[in-house]
Amino acid sequence: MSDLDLRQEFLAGTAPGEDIAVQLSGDGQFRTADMSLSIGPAHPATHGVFRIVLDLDGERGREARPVIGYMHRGFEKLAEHRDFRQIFALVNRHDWLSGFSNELGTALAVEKLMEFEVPDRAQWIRMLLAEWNRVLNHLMFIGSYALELGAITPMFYAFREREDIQHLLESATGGRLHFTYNQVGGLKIDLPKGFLAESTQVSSLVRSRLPDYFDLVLGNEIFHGRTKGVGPLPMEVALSLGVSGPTLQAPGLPEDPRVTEPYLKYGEIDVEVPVGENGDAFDRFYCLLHRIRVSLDIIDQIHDHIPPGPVNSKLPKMVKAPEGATYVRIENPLGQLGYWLESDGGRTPWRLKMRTPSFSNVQAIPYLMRGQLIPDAGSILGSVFFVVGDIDR
Amino acid sequence: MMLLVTSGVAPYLAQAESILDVGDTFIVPLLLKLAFVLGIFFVGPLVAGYLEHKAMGRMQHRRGPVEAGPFGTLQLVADGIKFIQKEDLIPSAADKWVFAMAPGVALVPAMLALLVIPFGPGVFALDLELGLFYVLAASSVSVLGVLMGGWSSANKFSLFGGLRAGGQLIAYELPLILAAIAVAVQAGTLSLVGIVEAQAEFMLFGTGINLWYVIPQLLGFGIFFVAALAELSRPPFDMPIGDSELVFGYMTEYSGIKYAMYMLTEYAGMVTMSALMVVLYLGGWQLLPGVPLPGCEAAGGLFDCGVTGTLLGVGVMLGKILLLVFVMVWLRVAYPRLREDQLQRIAWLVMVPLALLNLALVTIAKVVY
Amino acid sequence: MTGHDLVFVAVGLLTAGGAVFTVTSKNLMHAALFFAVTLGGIAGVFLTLAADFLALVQIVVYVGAVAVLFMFGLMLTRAPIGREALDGQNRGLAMAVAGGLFVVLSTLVIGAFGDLPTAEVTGPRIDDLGIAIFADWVLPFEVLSMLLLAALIGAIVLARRESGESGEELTVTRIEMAQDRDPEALEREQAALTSGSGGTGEEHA
Amino acid sequence: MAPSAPPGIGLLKGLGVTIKHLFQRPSTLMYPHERDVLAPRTRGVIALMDENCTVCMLCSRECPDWCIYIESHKETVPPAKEGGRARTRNVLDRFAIDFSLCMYCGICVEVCPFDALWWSPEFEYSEYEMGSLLHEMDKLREWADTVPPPPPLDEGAVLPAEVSDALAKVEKERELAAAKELEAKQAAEAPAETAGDAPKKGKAAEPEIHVKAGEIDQEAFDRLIAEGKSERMARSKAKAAYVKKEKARLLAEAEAAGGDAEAESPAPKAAEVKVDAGEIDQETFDRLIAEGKPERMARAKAKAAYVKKEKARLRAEAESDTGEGTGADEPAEVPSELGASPEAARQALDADGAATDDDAAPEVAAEAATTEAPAARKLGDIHVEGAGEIDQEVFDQLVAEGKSERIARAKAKAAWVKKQKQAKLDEEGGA
Repeated sequence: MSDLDLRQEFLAGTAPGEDIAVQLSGDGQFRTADMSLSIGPAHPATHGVFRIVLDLDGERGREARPVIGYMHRGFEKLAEHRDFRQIFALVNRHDWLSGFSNELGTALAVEKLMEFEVPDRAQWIRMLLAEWNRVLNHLMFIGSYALELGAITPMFYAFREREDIQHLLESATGGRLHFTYNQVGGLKIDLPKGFLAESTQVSSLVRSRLPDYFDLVLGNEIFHGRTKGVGPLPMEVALSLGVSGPTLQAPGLPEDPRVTEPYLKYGEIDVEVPVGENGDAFDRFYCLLHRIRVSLDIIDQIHDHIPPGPVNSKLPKMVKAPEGATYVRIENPLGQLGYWLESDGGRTPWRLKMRTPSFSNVQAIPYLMRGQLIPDAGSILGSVFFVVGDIDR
Repeated sequence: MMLLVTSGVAPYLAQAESILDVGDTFIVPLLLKLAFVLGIFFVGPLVAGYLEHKAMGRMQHRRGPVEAGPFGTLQLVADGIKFIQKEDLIPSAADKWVFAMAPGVALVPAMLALLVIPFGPGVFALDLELGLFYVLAASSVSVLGVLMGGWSSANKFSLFGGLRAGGQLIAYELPLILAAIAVAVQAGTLSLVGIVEAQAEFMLFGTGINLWYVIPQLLGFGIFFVAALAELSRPPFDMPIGDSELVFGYMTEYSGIKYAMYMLTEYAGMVTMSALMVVLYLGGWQLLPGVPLPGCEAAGGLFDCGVTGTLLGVGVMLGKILLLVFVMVWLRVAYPRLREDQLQRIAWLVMVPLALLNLALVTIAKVVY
Repeated sequence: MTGHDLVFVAVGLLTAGGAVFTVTSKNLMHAALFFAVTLGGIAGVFLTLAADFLALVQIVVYVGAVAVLFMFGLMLTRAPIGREALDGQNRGLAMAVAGGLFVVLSTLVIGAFGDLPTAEVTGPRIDDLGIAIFADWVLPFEVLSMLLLAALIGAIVLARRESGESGEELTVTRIEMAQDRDPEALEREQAALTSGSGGTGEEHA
Repeated sequence: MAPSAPPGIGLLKGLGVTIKHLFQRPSTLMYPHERDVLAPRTRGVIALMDENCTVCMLCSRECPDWCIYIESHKETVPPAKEGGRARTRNVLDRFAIDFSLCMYCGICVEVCPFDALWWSPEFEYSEYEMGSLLHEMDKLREWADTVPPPPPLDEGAVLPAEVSDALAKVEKERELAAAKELEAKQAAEAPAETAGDAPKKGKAAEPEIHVKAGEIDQEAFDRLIAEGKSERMARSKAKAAYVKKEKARLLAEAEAAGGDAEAESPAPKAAEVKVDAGEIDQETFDRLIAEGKPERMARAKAKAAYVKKEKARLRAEAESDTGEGTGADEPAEVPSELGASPEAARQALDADGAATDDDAAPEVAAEAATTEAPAARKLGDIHVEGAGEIDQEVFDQLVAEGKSERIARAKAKAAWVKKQKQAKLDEEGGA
């Protein structure tokens, strides 16, 4: 795939203007002048303040260097100065598309450290809302990825579905993006009356509209042309870079903490893990789209399982985690989210290290983008699925 | 334009059958024709733009413009006023003259192309003997404006946009012309009015069934349509603009009225190309193949139609144009963007050979029958 | 002088002006644009001589394709954007050639047609043109097309060969490229080369 | 992977999907012309009920971005009795929330121990200047008029302790009332001797009397001002005086009406006092607009006024046709006013929570009624011990159907629990 590469041997003895021998490599295509193109920090393809510097030869990029940090807000440090109630309002903001899952990870970490037993009902409801959050997030990426490839319509359809789901979640949590519904020991308040009925209804509605995405995007030949074979990520590279989520499932590894290390009540229900074959952009999108379907399946299962009972337990006036450290990993919509929580017994975390999926996924970009065309760069950039806030924290 | 009218084209004015030739003075029909062409030029894109807004909105499960004017019909007028008010930015590193002239260079040929297109029985400014060739020539000059804009903006994204536009236009000019030539061969004339007449008279071989050229030249129509999309940089061939890759391609640095001129060029191009396709393949202003318009039964069913027939003819023509514009919008809604190299591959490996094949088939058929 | 003559003179001046600016312009891109103006002017000249078809061909082929190709090429290479001095340092020679050509051509034209009376211009019809090309002049036409085809293929072959085959050794003049590369990367590249790991193609695949 | 279709089919399908939508109704909400009904829990704006605030500063301290400003001073309250000790109490001077800093986490609302802070779904308070987003006490108080009652909880939910306590109390009183009614009936069978009835009735009526707390007793207010008290002080006292007076008046009325034992319920069944919250009281609205209030505020107030009026009307209707025996079954208060005590508001959680939820009004109303009735127990209320067991039958069947073992076990477990519950319920029903 690479260009003809003219490599010069820089011998100490030669000066500019002197004749030297060079070796040619590559496939013998035309050679044009180099150019360094800075995509971002404010560019439509980067959805967020993310910058990528491409060294170009014609329209072909020779090397890509992601530049991150334009959105660093110091969440990890901030969390050290907020108590265990307040950090929930922080963590649901680093990946603003997966607020509930982030809260869930934090809650699980604190509860694990405190050895707290969470009521069953709370666990099931957490699962339900986490899956809804996953659907929300994936719908967003379906729309934005299609937009990156120039298809404007899926975005509008995705937002229509998102609106329904956000309405549903708002009725329970009061929030549309930043739910702040979890708390240590359970949930803030129980679901409102009629939530489950509405949830069933929305689930069947979204399910009935899924074929539109399959027909409009996944089955489209132009889409195939733009994504198949573009930016393939071999399994071993994927594993060594630490990518996760759809990006890791695309090469064919059914890795998903919901199945491999079930937390909450995921062990009691059926979770399917969609996998791809080649690990290219098409497979990543394929996995993403099918994860919506799987999430809807999970939601339907959860509806039959939610037991009656309390959703939170009595907490001390000041929540203090005992001295120690713990690590919790869960499957966030974009991949594995890990929280390393260390406490010195005080009312705030001593250290909250976030292992965010977006940060790890972005590591694959220089590898994937080497030798790609500019349009493919967009295709790849969109297909590794990241949220800039989740990279920079 | 002055050039054309005052010099070599003047002789054709006398023989033209346009109803715009009122009186025997020279200046009145000239002004009338200018007004007609300018009217089409400014109103056509507005209608096309409104259709795009609305159709796109409804296909995306939303409403499109609703506030400006009844049903949002004045949205584009409001946009135009906004563009005029906006600051006209010129980047400091830009080549100012080229930068300023580029939208005009793109705009004028698009306007000139409308001169020869017949919009109804006798409703045209000029019936050039070389009408078809003239439209293609005029539309091919537009790309100069795009290249100038892309280069002079001193912006890498603009440069890429210009480059892509240039490559795309060169690649698709060939299939476009080859497909059009096949029509000219079948009709035996390059005059657009003549082609419409030829379609009215074309019978399926050996039978008495009148057909438009879209049936015998379905392949050519497909090639022409795709090539026209590419030439206009309409999705799925909008790589020169490619907003998710190149910000806005060659238009990135443009703002205000100059940007509006580029947009006007695009929509005028849509109208022109659709009109050309209607004339070449879809029987012009005829309602149905073999059925003359009411009022036009006399005089071969194409001219001397009286007021009703003429208006009806214009309506049919505009309806067909809007239908084609709608299809362009539809494609924009439904499809993602292709990649530049894929587009070139399609152009050189699929479109050009197919267009040549089409031309060969048509020529053989023409010679045989 | 008729109006027709006036138009002819105006178009001629436009063409000549475009040509002058093409050679005197300090900016490569401007030169290309003036060249396009010149070509368009020539189309205008054809038009005033009632050779519509030729004029349109001139526009399609030269303005729409050749000039665009020129600019396309300039953009692909490092054509400087903005003011940058451009000097081929061949002015004397170029002027001599151009001047000589002008003198020879004008002498020839005036000598051959100078004494003809001015007549109403009536260009040929396209039918006549078609018949002329495909009946009387079909052989030269075919020979020309073969020539053009050969040139086309030749250009492709040349362009391909110039960049060489993979693994080939070429002798080129070293140019300073180090300012935008850090020395470590160079060392790494050199190490990769000397270790014989081949081109970048394998890494990317 | 997706089965490979013949080329071109994907393109046609894309066209089909888009053209299908062309003929559907757009899903757009024409925002300024139409408004969405937001969920009652929506975190739109924070409302303050300043009469509940005790200046404990919890909200201010817990706020992660410190956007709540509270100022107060201490006042000495003279001893209640002669020779008692004078006490000090905090008086709120300023309570402001800077919504340009607020991140809408809701911690302040959550931590407030006296229910002074509430979430309101109103969201249209954007401003041209950042400084105008600082809402002072009066503005925050105005938002309080827009706070909807909290929605009822899901069937399976365990009610919060204070709510379930209150419900238990209600149930107890209900039993007591039933017993008394029985007694009264027995007494009525005996030769008439009604002298003992009046005090009983009065006592029963006491918790039902509910007064709108927002008003003040003008007379008392003027008097206090004349005595040189601060205005705030005077207002709060006047308020208290008003409440006392009103209660006394209502009590007297109730007693006056007290010949008929069954007319003893000024508060009709909660479900009946259900008003469509979407409407506004045009009169109030016009008046407020004329007073120069912003439209939004006027609308919110007019809405509240409408709800108030409607409730009053419905209640009056209910009172007028108390021929039927609704007498003893609903002693629950109807917290129609937002200035009501927190207990009342909490009870509203279950009692008439859906009152303003016009979407689900009919069925929710019915359900609210059933929640109230102690006899109608549902599966959700029953607790079953030993959830670890499974329904072997279901399990075998599912395994036979080819389900994975894990799924089968989970489903069988659920089936077992459901069965047990049904059995218990039947048992209770039989007993």
